[in-house]
Amino acid sequence: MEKTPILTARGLVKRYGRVTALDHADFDLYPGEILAVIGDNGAGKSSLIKAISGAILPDAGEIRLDGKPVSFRSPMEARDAGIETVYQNLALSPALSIADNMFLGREIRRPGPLGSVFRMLDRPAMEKIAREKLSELGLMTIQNINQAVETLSGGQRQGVAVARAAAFGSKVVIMDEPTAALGVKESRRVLELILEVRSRGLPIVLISHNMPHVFEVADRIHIHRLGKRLCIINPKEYSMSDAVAFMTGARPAPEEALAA
Amino acid sequence: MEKTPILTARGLVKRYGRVTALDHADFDLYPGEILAVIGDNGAGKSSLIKAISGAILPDAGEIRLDGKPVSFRSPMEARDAGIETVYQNLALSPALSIADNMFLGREIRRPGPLGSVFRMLDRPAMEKIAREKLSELGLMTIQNINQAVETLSGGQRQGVAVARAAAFGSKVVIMDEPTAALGVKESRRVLELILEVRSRGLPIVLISHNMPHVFEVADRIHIHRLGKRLCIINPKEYSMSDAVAFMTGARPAPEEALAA
Amino acid sequence: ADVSACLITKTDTNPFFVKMKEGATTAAKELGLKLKSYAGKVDGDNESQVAAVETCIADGAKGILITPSDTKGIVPAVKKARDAGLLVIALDTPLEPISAADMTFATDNLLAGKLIGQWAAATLGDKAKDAKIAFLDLAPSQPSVDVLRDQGFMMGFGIDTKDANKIGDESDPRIVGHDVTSGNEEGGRSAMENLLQKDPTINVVYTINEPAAAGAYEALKAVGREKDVLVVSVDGGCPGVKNVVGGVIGATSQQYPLLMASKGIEAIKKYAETGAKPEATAGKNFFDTGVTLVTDKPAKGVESIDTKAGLKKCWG
Amino acid sequence: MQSTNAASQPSQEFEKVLVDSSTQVASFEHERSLTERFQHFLHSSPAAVPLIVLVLSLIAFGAILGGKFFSAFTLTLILQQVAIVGIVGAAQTLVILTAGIDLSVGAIMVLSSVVMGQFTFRYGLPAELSVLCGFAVGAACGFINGALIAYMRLPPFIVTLGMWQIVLAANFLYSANETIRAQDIEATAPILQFFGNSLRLGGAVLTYGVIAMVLLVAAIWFLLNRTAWGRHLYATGDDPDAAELAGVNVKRMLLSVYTVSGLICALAGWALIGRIGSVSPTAGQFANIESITAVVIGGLSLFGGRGSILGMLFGALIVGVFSLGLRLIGTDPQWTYLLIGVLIIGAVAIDQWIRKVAG
Amino acid sequence: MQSTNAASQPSQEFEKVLVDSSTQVASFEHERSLTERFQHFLHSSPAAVPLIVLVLSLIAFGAILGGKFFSAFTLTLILQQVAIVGIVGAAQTLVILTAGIDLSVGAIMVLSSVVMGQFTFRYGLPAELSVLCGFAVGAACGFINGALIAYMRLPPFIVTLGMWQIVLAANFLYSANETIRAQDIEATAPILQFFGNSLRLGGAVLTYGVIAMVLLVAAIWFLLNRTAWGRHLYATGDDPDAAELAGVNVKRMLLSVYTVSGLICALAGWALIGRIGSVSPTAGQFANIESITAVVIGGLSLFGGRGSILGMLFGALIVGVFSLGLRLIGTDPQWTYLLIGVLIIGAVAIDQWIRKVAG
Ligand SMILES: Nc1ncnc2c1ncn2[C@@H]1O[C@H](COP(=O)(O)OP(=O)(O)OP(=O)(O)O)[C@@H](O)[C@H]1O
Ligand SMILES: Nc1ncnc2c1ncn2[C@@H]1O[C@H](COP(=O)(O)OP(=O)(O)OP(=O)(O)O)[C@@H](O)[C@H]1O
Ligand SMILES: OC[C@H]1O[C@](O)(CO)[C@@H](O)[C@@H]1O
Ligand SMILES: [Mg+2]
Ligand SMILES: [Mg+2]
Repeated sequence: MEKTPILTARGLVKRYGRVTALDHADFDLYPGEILAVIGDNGAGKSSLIKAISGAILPDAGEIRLDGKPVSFRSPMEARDAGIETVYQNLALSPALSIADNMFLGREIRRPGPLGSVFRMLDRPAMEKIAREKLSELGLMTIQNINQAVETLSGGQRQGVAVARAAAFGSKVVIMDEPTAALGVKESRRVLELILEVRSRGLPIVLISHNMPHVFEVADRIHIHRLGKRLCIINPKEYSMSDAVAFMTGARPAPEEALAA
Repeated sequence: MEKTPILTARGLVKRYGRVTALDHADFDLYPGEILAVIGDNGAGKSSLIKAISGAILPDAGEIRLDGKPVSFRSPMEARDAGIETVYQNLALSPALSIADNMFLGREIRRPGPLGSVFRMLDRPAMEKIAREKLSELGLMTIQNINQAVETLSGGQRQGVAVARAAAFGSKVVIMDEPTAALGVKESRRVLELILEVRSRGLPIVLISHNMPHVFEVADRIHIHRLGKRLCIINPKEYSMSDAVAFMTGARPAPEEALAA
Repeated sequence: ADVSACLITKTDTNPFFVKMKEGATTAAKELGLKLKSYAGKVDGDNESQVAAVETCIADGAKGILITPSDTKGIVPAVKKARDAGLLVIALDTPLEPISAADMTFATDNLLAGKLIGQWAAATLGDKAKDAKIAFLDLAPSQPSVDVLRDQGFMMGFGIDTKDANKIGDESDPRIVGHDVTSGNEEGGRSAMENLLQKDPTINVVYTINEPAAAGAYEALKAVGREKDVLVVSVDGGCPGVKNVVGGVIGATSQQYPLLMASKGIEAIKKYAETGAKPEATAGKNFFDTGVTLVTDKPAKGVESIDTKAGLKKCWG
Repeated sequence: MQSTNAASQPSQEFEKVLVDSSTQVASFEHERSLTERFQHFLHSSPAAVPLIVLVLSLIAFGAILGGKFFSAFTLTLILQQVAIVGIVGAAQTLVILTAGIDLSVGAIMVLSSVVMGQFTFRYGLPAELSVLCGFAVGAACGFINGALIAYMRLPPFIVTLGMWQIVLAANFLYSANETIRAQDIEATAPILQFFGNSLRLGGAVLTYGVIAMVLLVAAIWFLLNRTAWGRHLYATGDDPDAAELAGVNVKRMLLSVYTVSGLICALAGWALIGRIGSVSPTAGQFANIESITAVVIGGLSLFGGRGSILGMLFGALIVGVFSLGLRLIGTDPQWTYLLIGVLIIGAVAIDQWIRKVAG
Repeated sequence: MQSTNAASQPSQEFEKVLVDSSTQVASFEHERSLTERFQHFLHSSPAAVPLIVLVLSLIAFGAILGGKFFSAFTLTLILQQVAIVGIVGAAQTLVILTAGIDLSVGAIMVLSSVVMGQFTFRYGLPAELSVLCGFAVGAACGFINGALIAYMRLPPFIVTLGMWQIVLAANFLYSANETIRAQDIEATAPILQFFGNSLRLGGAVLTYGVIAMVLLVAAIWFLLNRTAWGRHLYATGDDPDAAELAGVNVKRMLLSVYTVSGLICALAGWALIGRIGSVSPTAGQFANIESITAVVIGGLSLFGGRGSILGMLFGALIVGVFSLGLRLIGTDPQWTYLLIGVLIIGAVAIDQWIRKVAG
């Protein structure tokens, strides 16, 4: 943990009408780690990662990527900076194909004037890469890369979203409750995907309510409470009961974790 | 288990275009029990309870309530027969108040001609009962019964939906993944509510992907696989690993459970 | 006190009514009247005209000049105005019944139709007996101008009109068909195309007004028939007369909207001062503002002026 | 909710600590500015904005035009001019509250009035019976709309677009484009002009049509806010799937709303005869647009489930005040249309602004 | 996906059995009937239904009318009559694919044509420059629509309803309702009538307007299906929130779509001059309804994201075939309207039927 963080946030504030979703929240992510973010419903976890990934514009606060202040005005900008996100609601376009979805917003154009003048897409190239990426991540149960996403099962969709993030994330991959609606088997697959991504050296932010999963894969756990980061704990030093107690306010957070 | 079941289904079939969601599925619920229904994503669990609760019309099959064949053409009819359901997507009307939502479809009218001729609602009566029902179930963190449901947190909404089902269900209460999107604390509250309802003598059907919870509260476990009931197991006789193995097809279901 | 008057036209988009408004404005200025103008949204929009009449009553106007869109439908509103002591004069298009207004200042629309009918028959000569005629009318509700001009044309041409109050009940085989145009270019073109499909040998085209004629001409041109078809119309607006010069229209019955407007304004002033109402032209039940056939190919037995004279008297 | 006495022994160790968990919730009010409080007030009373705009425009035109505008006669004239739109707007309101739209209101209105007239004059039926037939025709058209939308799940925009064309064409074909003259109606079947009668109180002229509009809006307000039908209607518009699962018979609801809409349009058709005196198949061409405009300016959401019928009434009156006021000033009518266009966009822009902060 | 080599040691006992779990999926095809296979074909080719209807109606009218209908001349006449609607329909298609609607297309078209004419004749600008100005005005109107919809998040229906009224009124106010004569245009500024020129091949008459329509539809087809812009447009219409999060700049997308729609309307305005010869501020009153009708009959979903621009073209042609065919048979024009109404409802009903089983 003596490395410098790759992504940090300080004092993020976000208000929705009368609700304060983020109340001076801080955040740190280190290279190559899996950082779990846990907290009660409505604690502001999704708001936090939306602010980091450009999906919402915080009212105040600062975000730094590789030490440089950044201010993303759209998810596009965050993506261009190497931050890929799997949102709680997936963010796939149901009527488009798997390949189209994977390349949405980063399409490959034909070489030569067909591409530069007529801006024509290079379909074969995109399909080829999409197929490679999916099989790299072991998602080969999907036969037809041109199938519309709406024809896939929930688990398969989740797989496509995760594969997209894993394939294109060059700095950070963020996943917001990727297993919430999934069954035992499907959840397991997503966990394996997460480990797979980390093994390729990418740091991951994982939001989850599933304590056993969090404690299984996380290197550090960020506990969010009432709109701000309460503390950071090491899953090897604290038990699940500790984490839940801190997160729900049943017990105060330990001093040393607060300082983390 | 020598009692006669209160609710049974035999040979239910439901097709969606090219997908067969229910493939001759059977189902039995006994008085006073908590029956858990588990299965992979897409196994047909939601379709099963939708068929039972009148939300979809099965293509084939028979449903009996208290031994008499029934055929619900709408959730209303099932409700009138005493079956209350908490759907996976909650089924609350965001812009209506908590009281309005609780009484949707079973409004109380004013006594006398104001009610019978002008069909005027008895607001005070409905509010009074709603408040009673919520506090009976320990949901008193909600201050204002006239608050619009859209202003509640996810956990609170879940609470309202469960309270509605518990308050009005006279025969059966069905809950489809009531804790999927909930945090540790909120999930716990819902589980307590479920036990509370059973303690009042009502049988409950609980669909969940959370094995520890299922094994904690269920009296019997219905394992659904590939559109039909695979087997029924007693959580005291089988382990979670067994259940998961059967449900995912990792191991064949035991003979005696099949016959159940 | 100020005397104020209202002008309510069918639309404020047909150049005919645009000119009428200009004429009324000038006359009102000269005579020291205050004038407010209203119009329907489209030809046939009765409700806007009703609302306008009511506004004039509320506004304390002394009189109303109106070109009714729905000649029967507007009558009760007009009655309200007259009951409130306003002088109501119909311009251009008579009410049904015509007596519902205090007076009508209009072209003799039946005569306007007759003139172009006679001219067309005379120009064709012997060929008139096997002519193929297209009628481009105004609106499905058959307002009075529409009926008068259409049936007038038939009378002039020598077609049995059957019921002269009704378009479309005739059985003369020379009639290819009727279609409606809303009195504008687009309607004229589509109607002409449709009738040409029914019978591509059409050689006479009657049109309700000059915008419709201009549209019809485009359709004829598109099929290369513009040279060998006789197009007749009503209006005599400057663009229309120029179209006669250019051979687009063979002959047109010229009307005088500026006269209608100025006479109307004068009548309101007089009524405000003396309470006297205007008189009808001798022998008619309305005040005839005159109609003249304009053509460069005069036909025997039909009185006409040439386009040079026509251009001097044209409006717009 | 406290831990209950029921047998609750969490099997997972980490859940045991929950008994001590805090009950604080993650939403805390921050200081609210005056603007925000105002926005919140406007948000919680959906008819307030159009009412304010209405009052302001009355004041503005009164200041410009003086007594000519602020007379009982002129103010009641506005009501008369708005009556038909107000009645049709009530039908449109119901439909829009279900997240639908009814483009056939104008056509149904006209066809109903033509049926009332033609049945009396062509077939010699007693006028009272013809009026009933007109209502039946209106209800039937609405019923067909409703059936297609509710049971065949076709989009309302398309169904009513098609119905509009069909009904209008049927109207022209059936009526042979004939207008029935006011004098004839007065002589033979005065009941057709019933809504043209009026109460006079000093300079004020309240036609029965105006009274009908006010009573209709009041009745619908009651239905929407004080009966189960109204609650179900809002729920249907809000989220039809949720409403269905929660026990609302959404299909029957939609069917009833479109049928009632057809009935109200027939009422409008009858009132229309009273207003223009005659029965004209070409009348009512703008009733669609005008009713939708009233609804939109009245602050109702086209997405359904939100807004008040009073808003619609105020919206219609705003348009009426502007139209008459500008006419009295003598502006070119096109300026009125332009201004109404601006009003429409302005109304939703304000609405959006209110929602933004009021949450 | 197989269990990977990454450090995956489930902490929960029961997850360890998953390695052996079956990979069968819970959806099994049942025997598919012929109807279902046909439905599936129709479902996967969205322009097929309107194409079939078009061909059937051509055959039907050909059988009834014979050579009078089946001549090169008549068939190309249909194209001419449909050209303007087809061009405006292309604009409408783009907007509807984003789940919007553009009620201002007709007004923008007319204003653009008036600007092209008036700038030439009133201010004496070279006609080429006036045409450019016309395009600029069209694009500006579209841009304002787009800005209000994308950045202020106002509903498209309302924004374009307001814009319609504003633009139309501005058009009348600006043009002073003057029509510019065809002959004057021919003499001074023939380029304004450019699209009225035609290629003749035997009896067939292809105006440049027709050719423009066909090329425009082809170009947009290419844009929609072969470029990122097109994919983003579909994604935006499908689910704007998802598209935004997935990296589509939805706001810029909407802005560009409405601006392009305005540009296309200006092209339609130019083509309109070619068609009616003159510049008339009253033209194009039905362009809204007609373009929406073409889109709907063409099988595009009003909810956005689904359908093909070819469908719109077939939809427009179907209406053209029916209109002319029925006129040739000699039916009252009202019957045409009635039939088109039935077609509209029929089109979506078929669409619904296809979706029902094809899934
Ligand atoms: N778009 C929005 N509009 C209004 N309020 C919002 C919006 N998004 C979030 N909120 C509110 O902000 C607070 C924090 O929400 P957020 O979604 O960040 O919580 P979370 O920690 O992700 O919860 P969960 O575990 O349920 O996903 C909540 O009270 C929520 O209601
Ligand atoms: N309305 C629908 N239209 C088409 N297919 C449907 C529909 N509802 C369900 N299905 C399909 O039917 C199958 C069974 O779905 P169902 O929702 O019953 O599964 P489930 O067991 O509840 O899954 P989960 O655990 O993910 O909720 C799935 O393949 C699903 O895609
Ligand atoms: O639209 C019909 C109207 O058109 C005119 O001929 C003017 O062009 C009027 O005399 C007539 O009332
Ligand atoms: Mg969240
Ligand atoms: Mg389910």
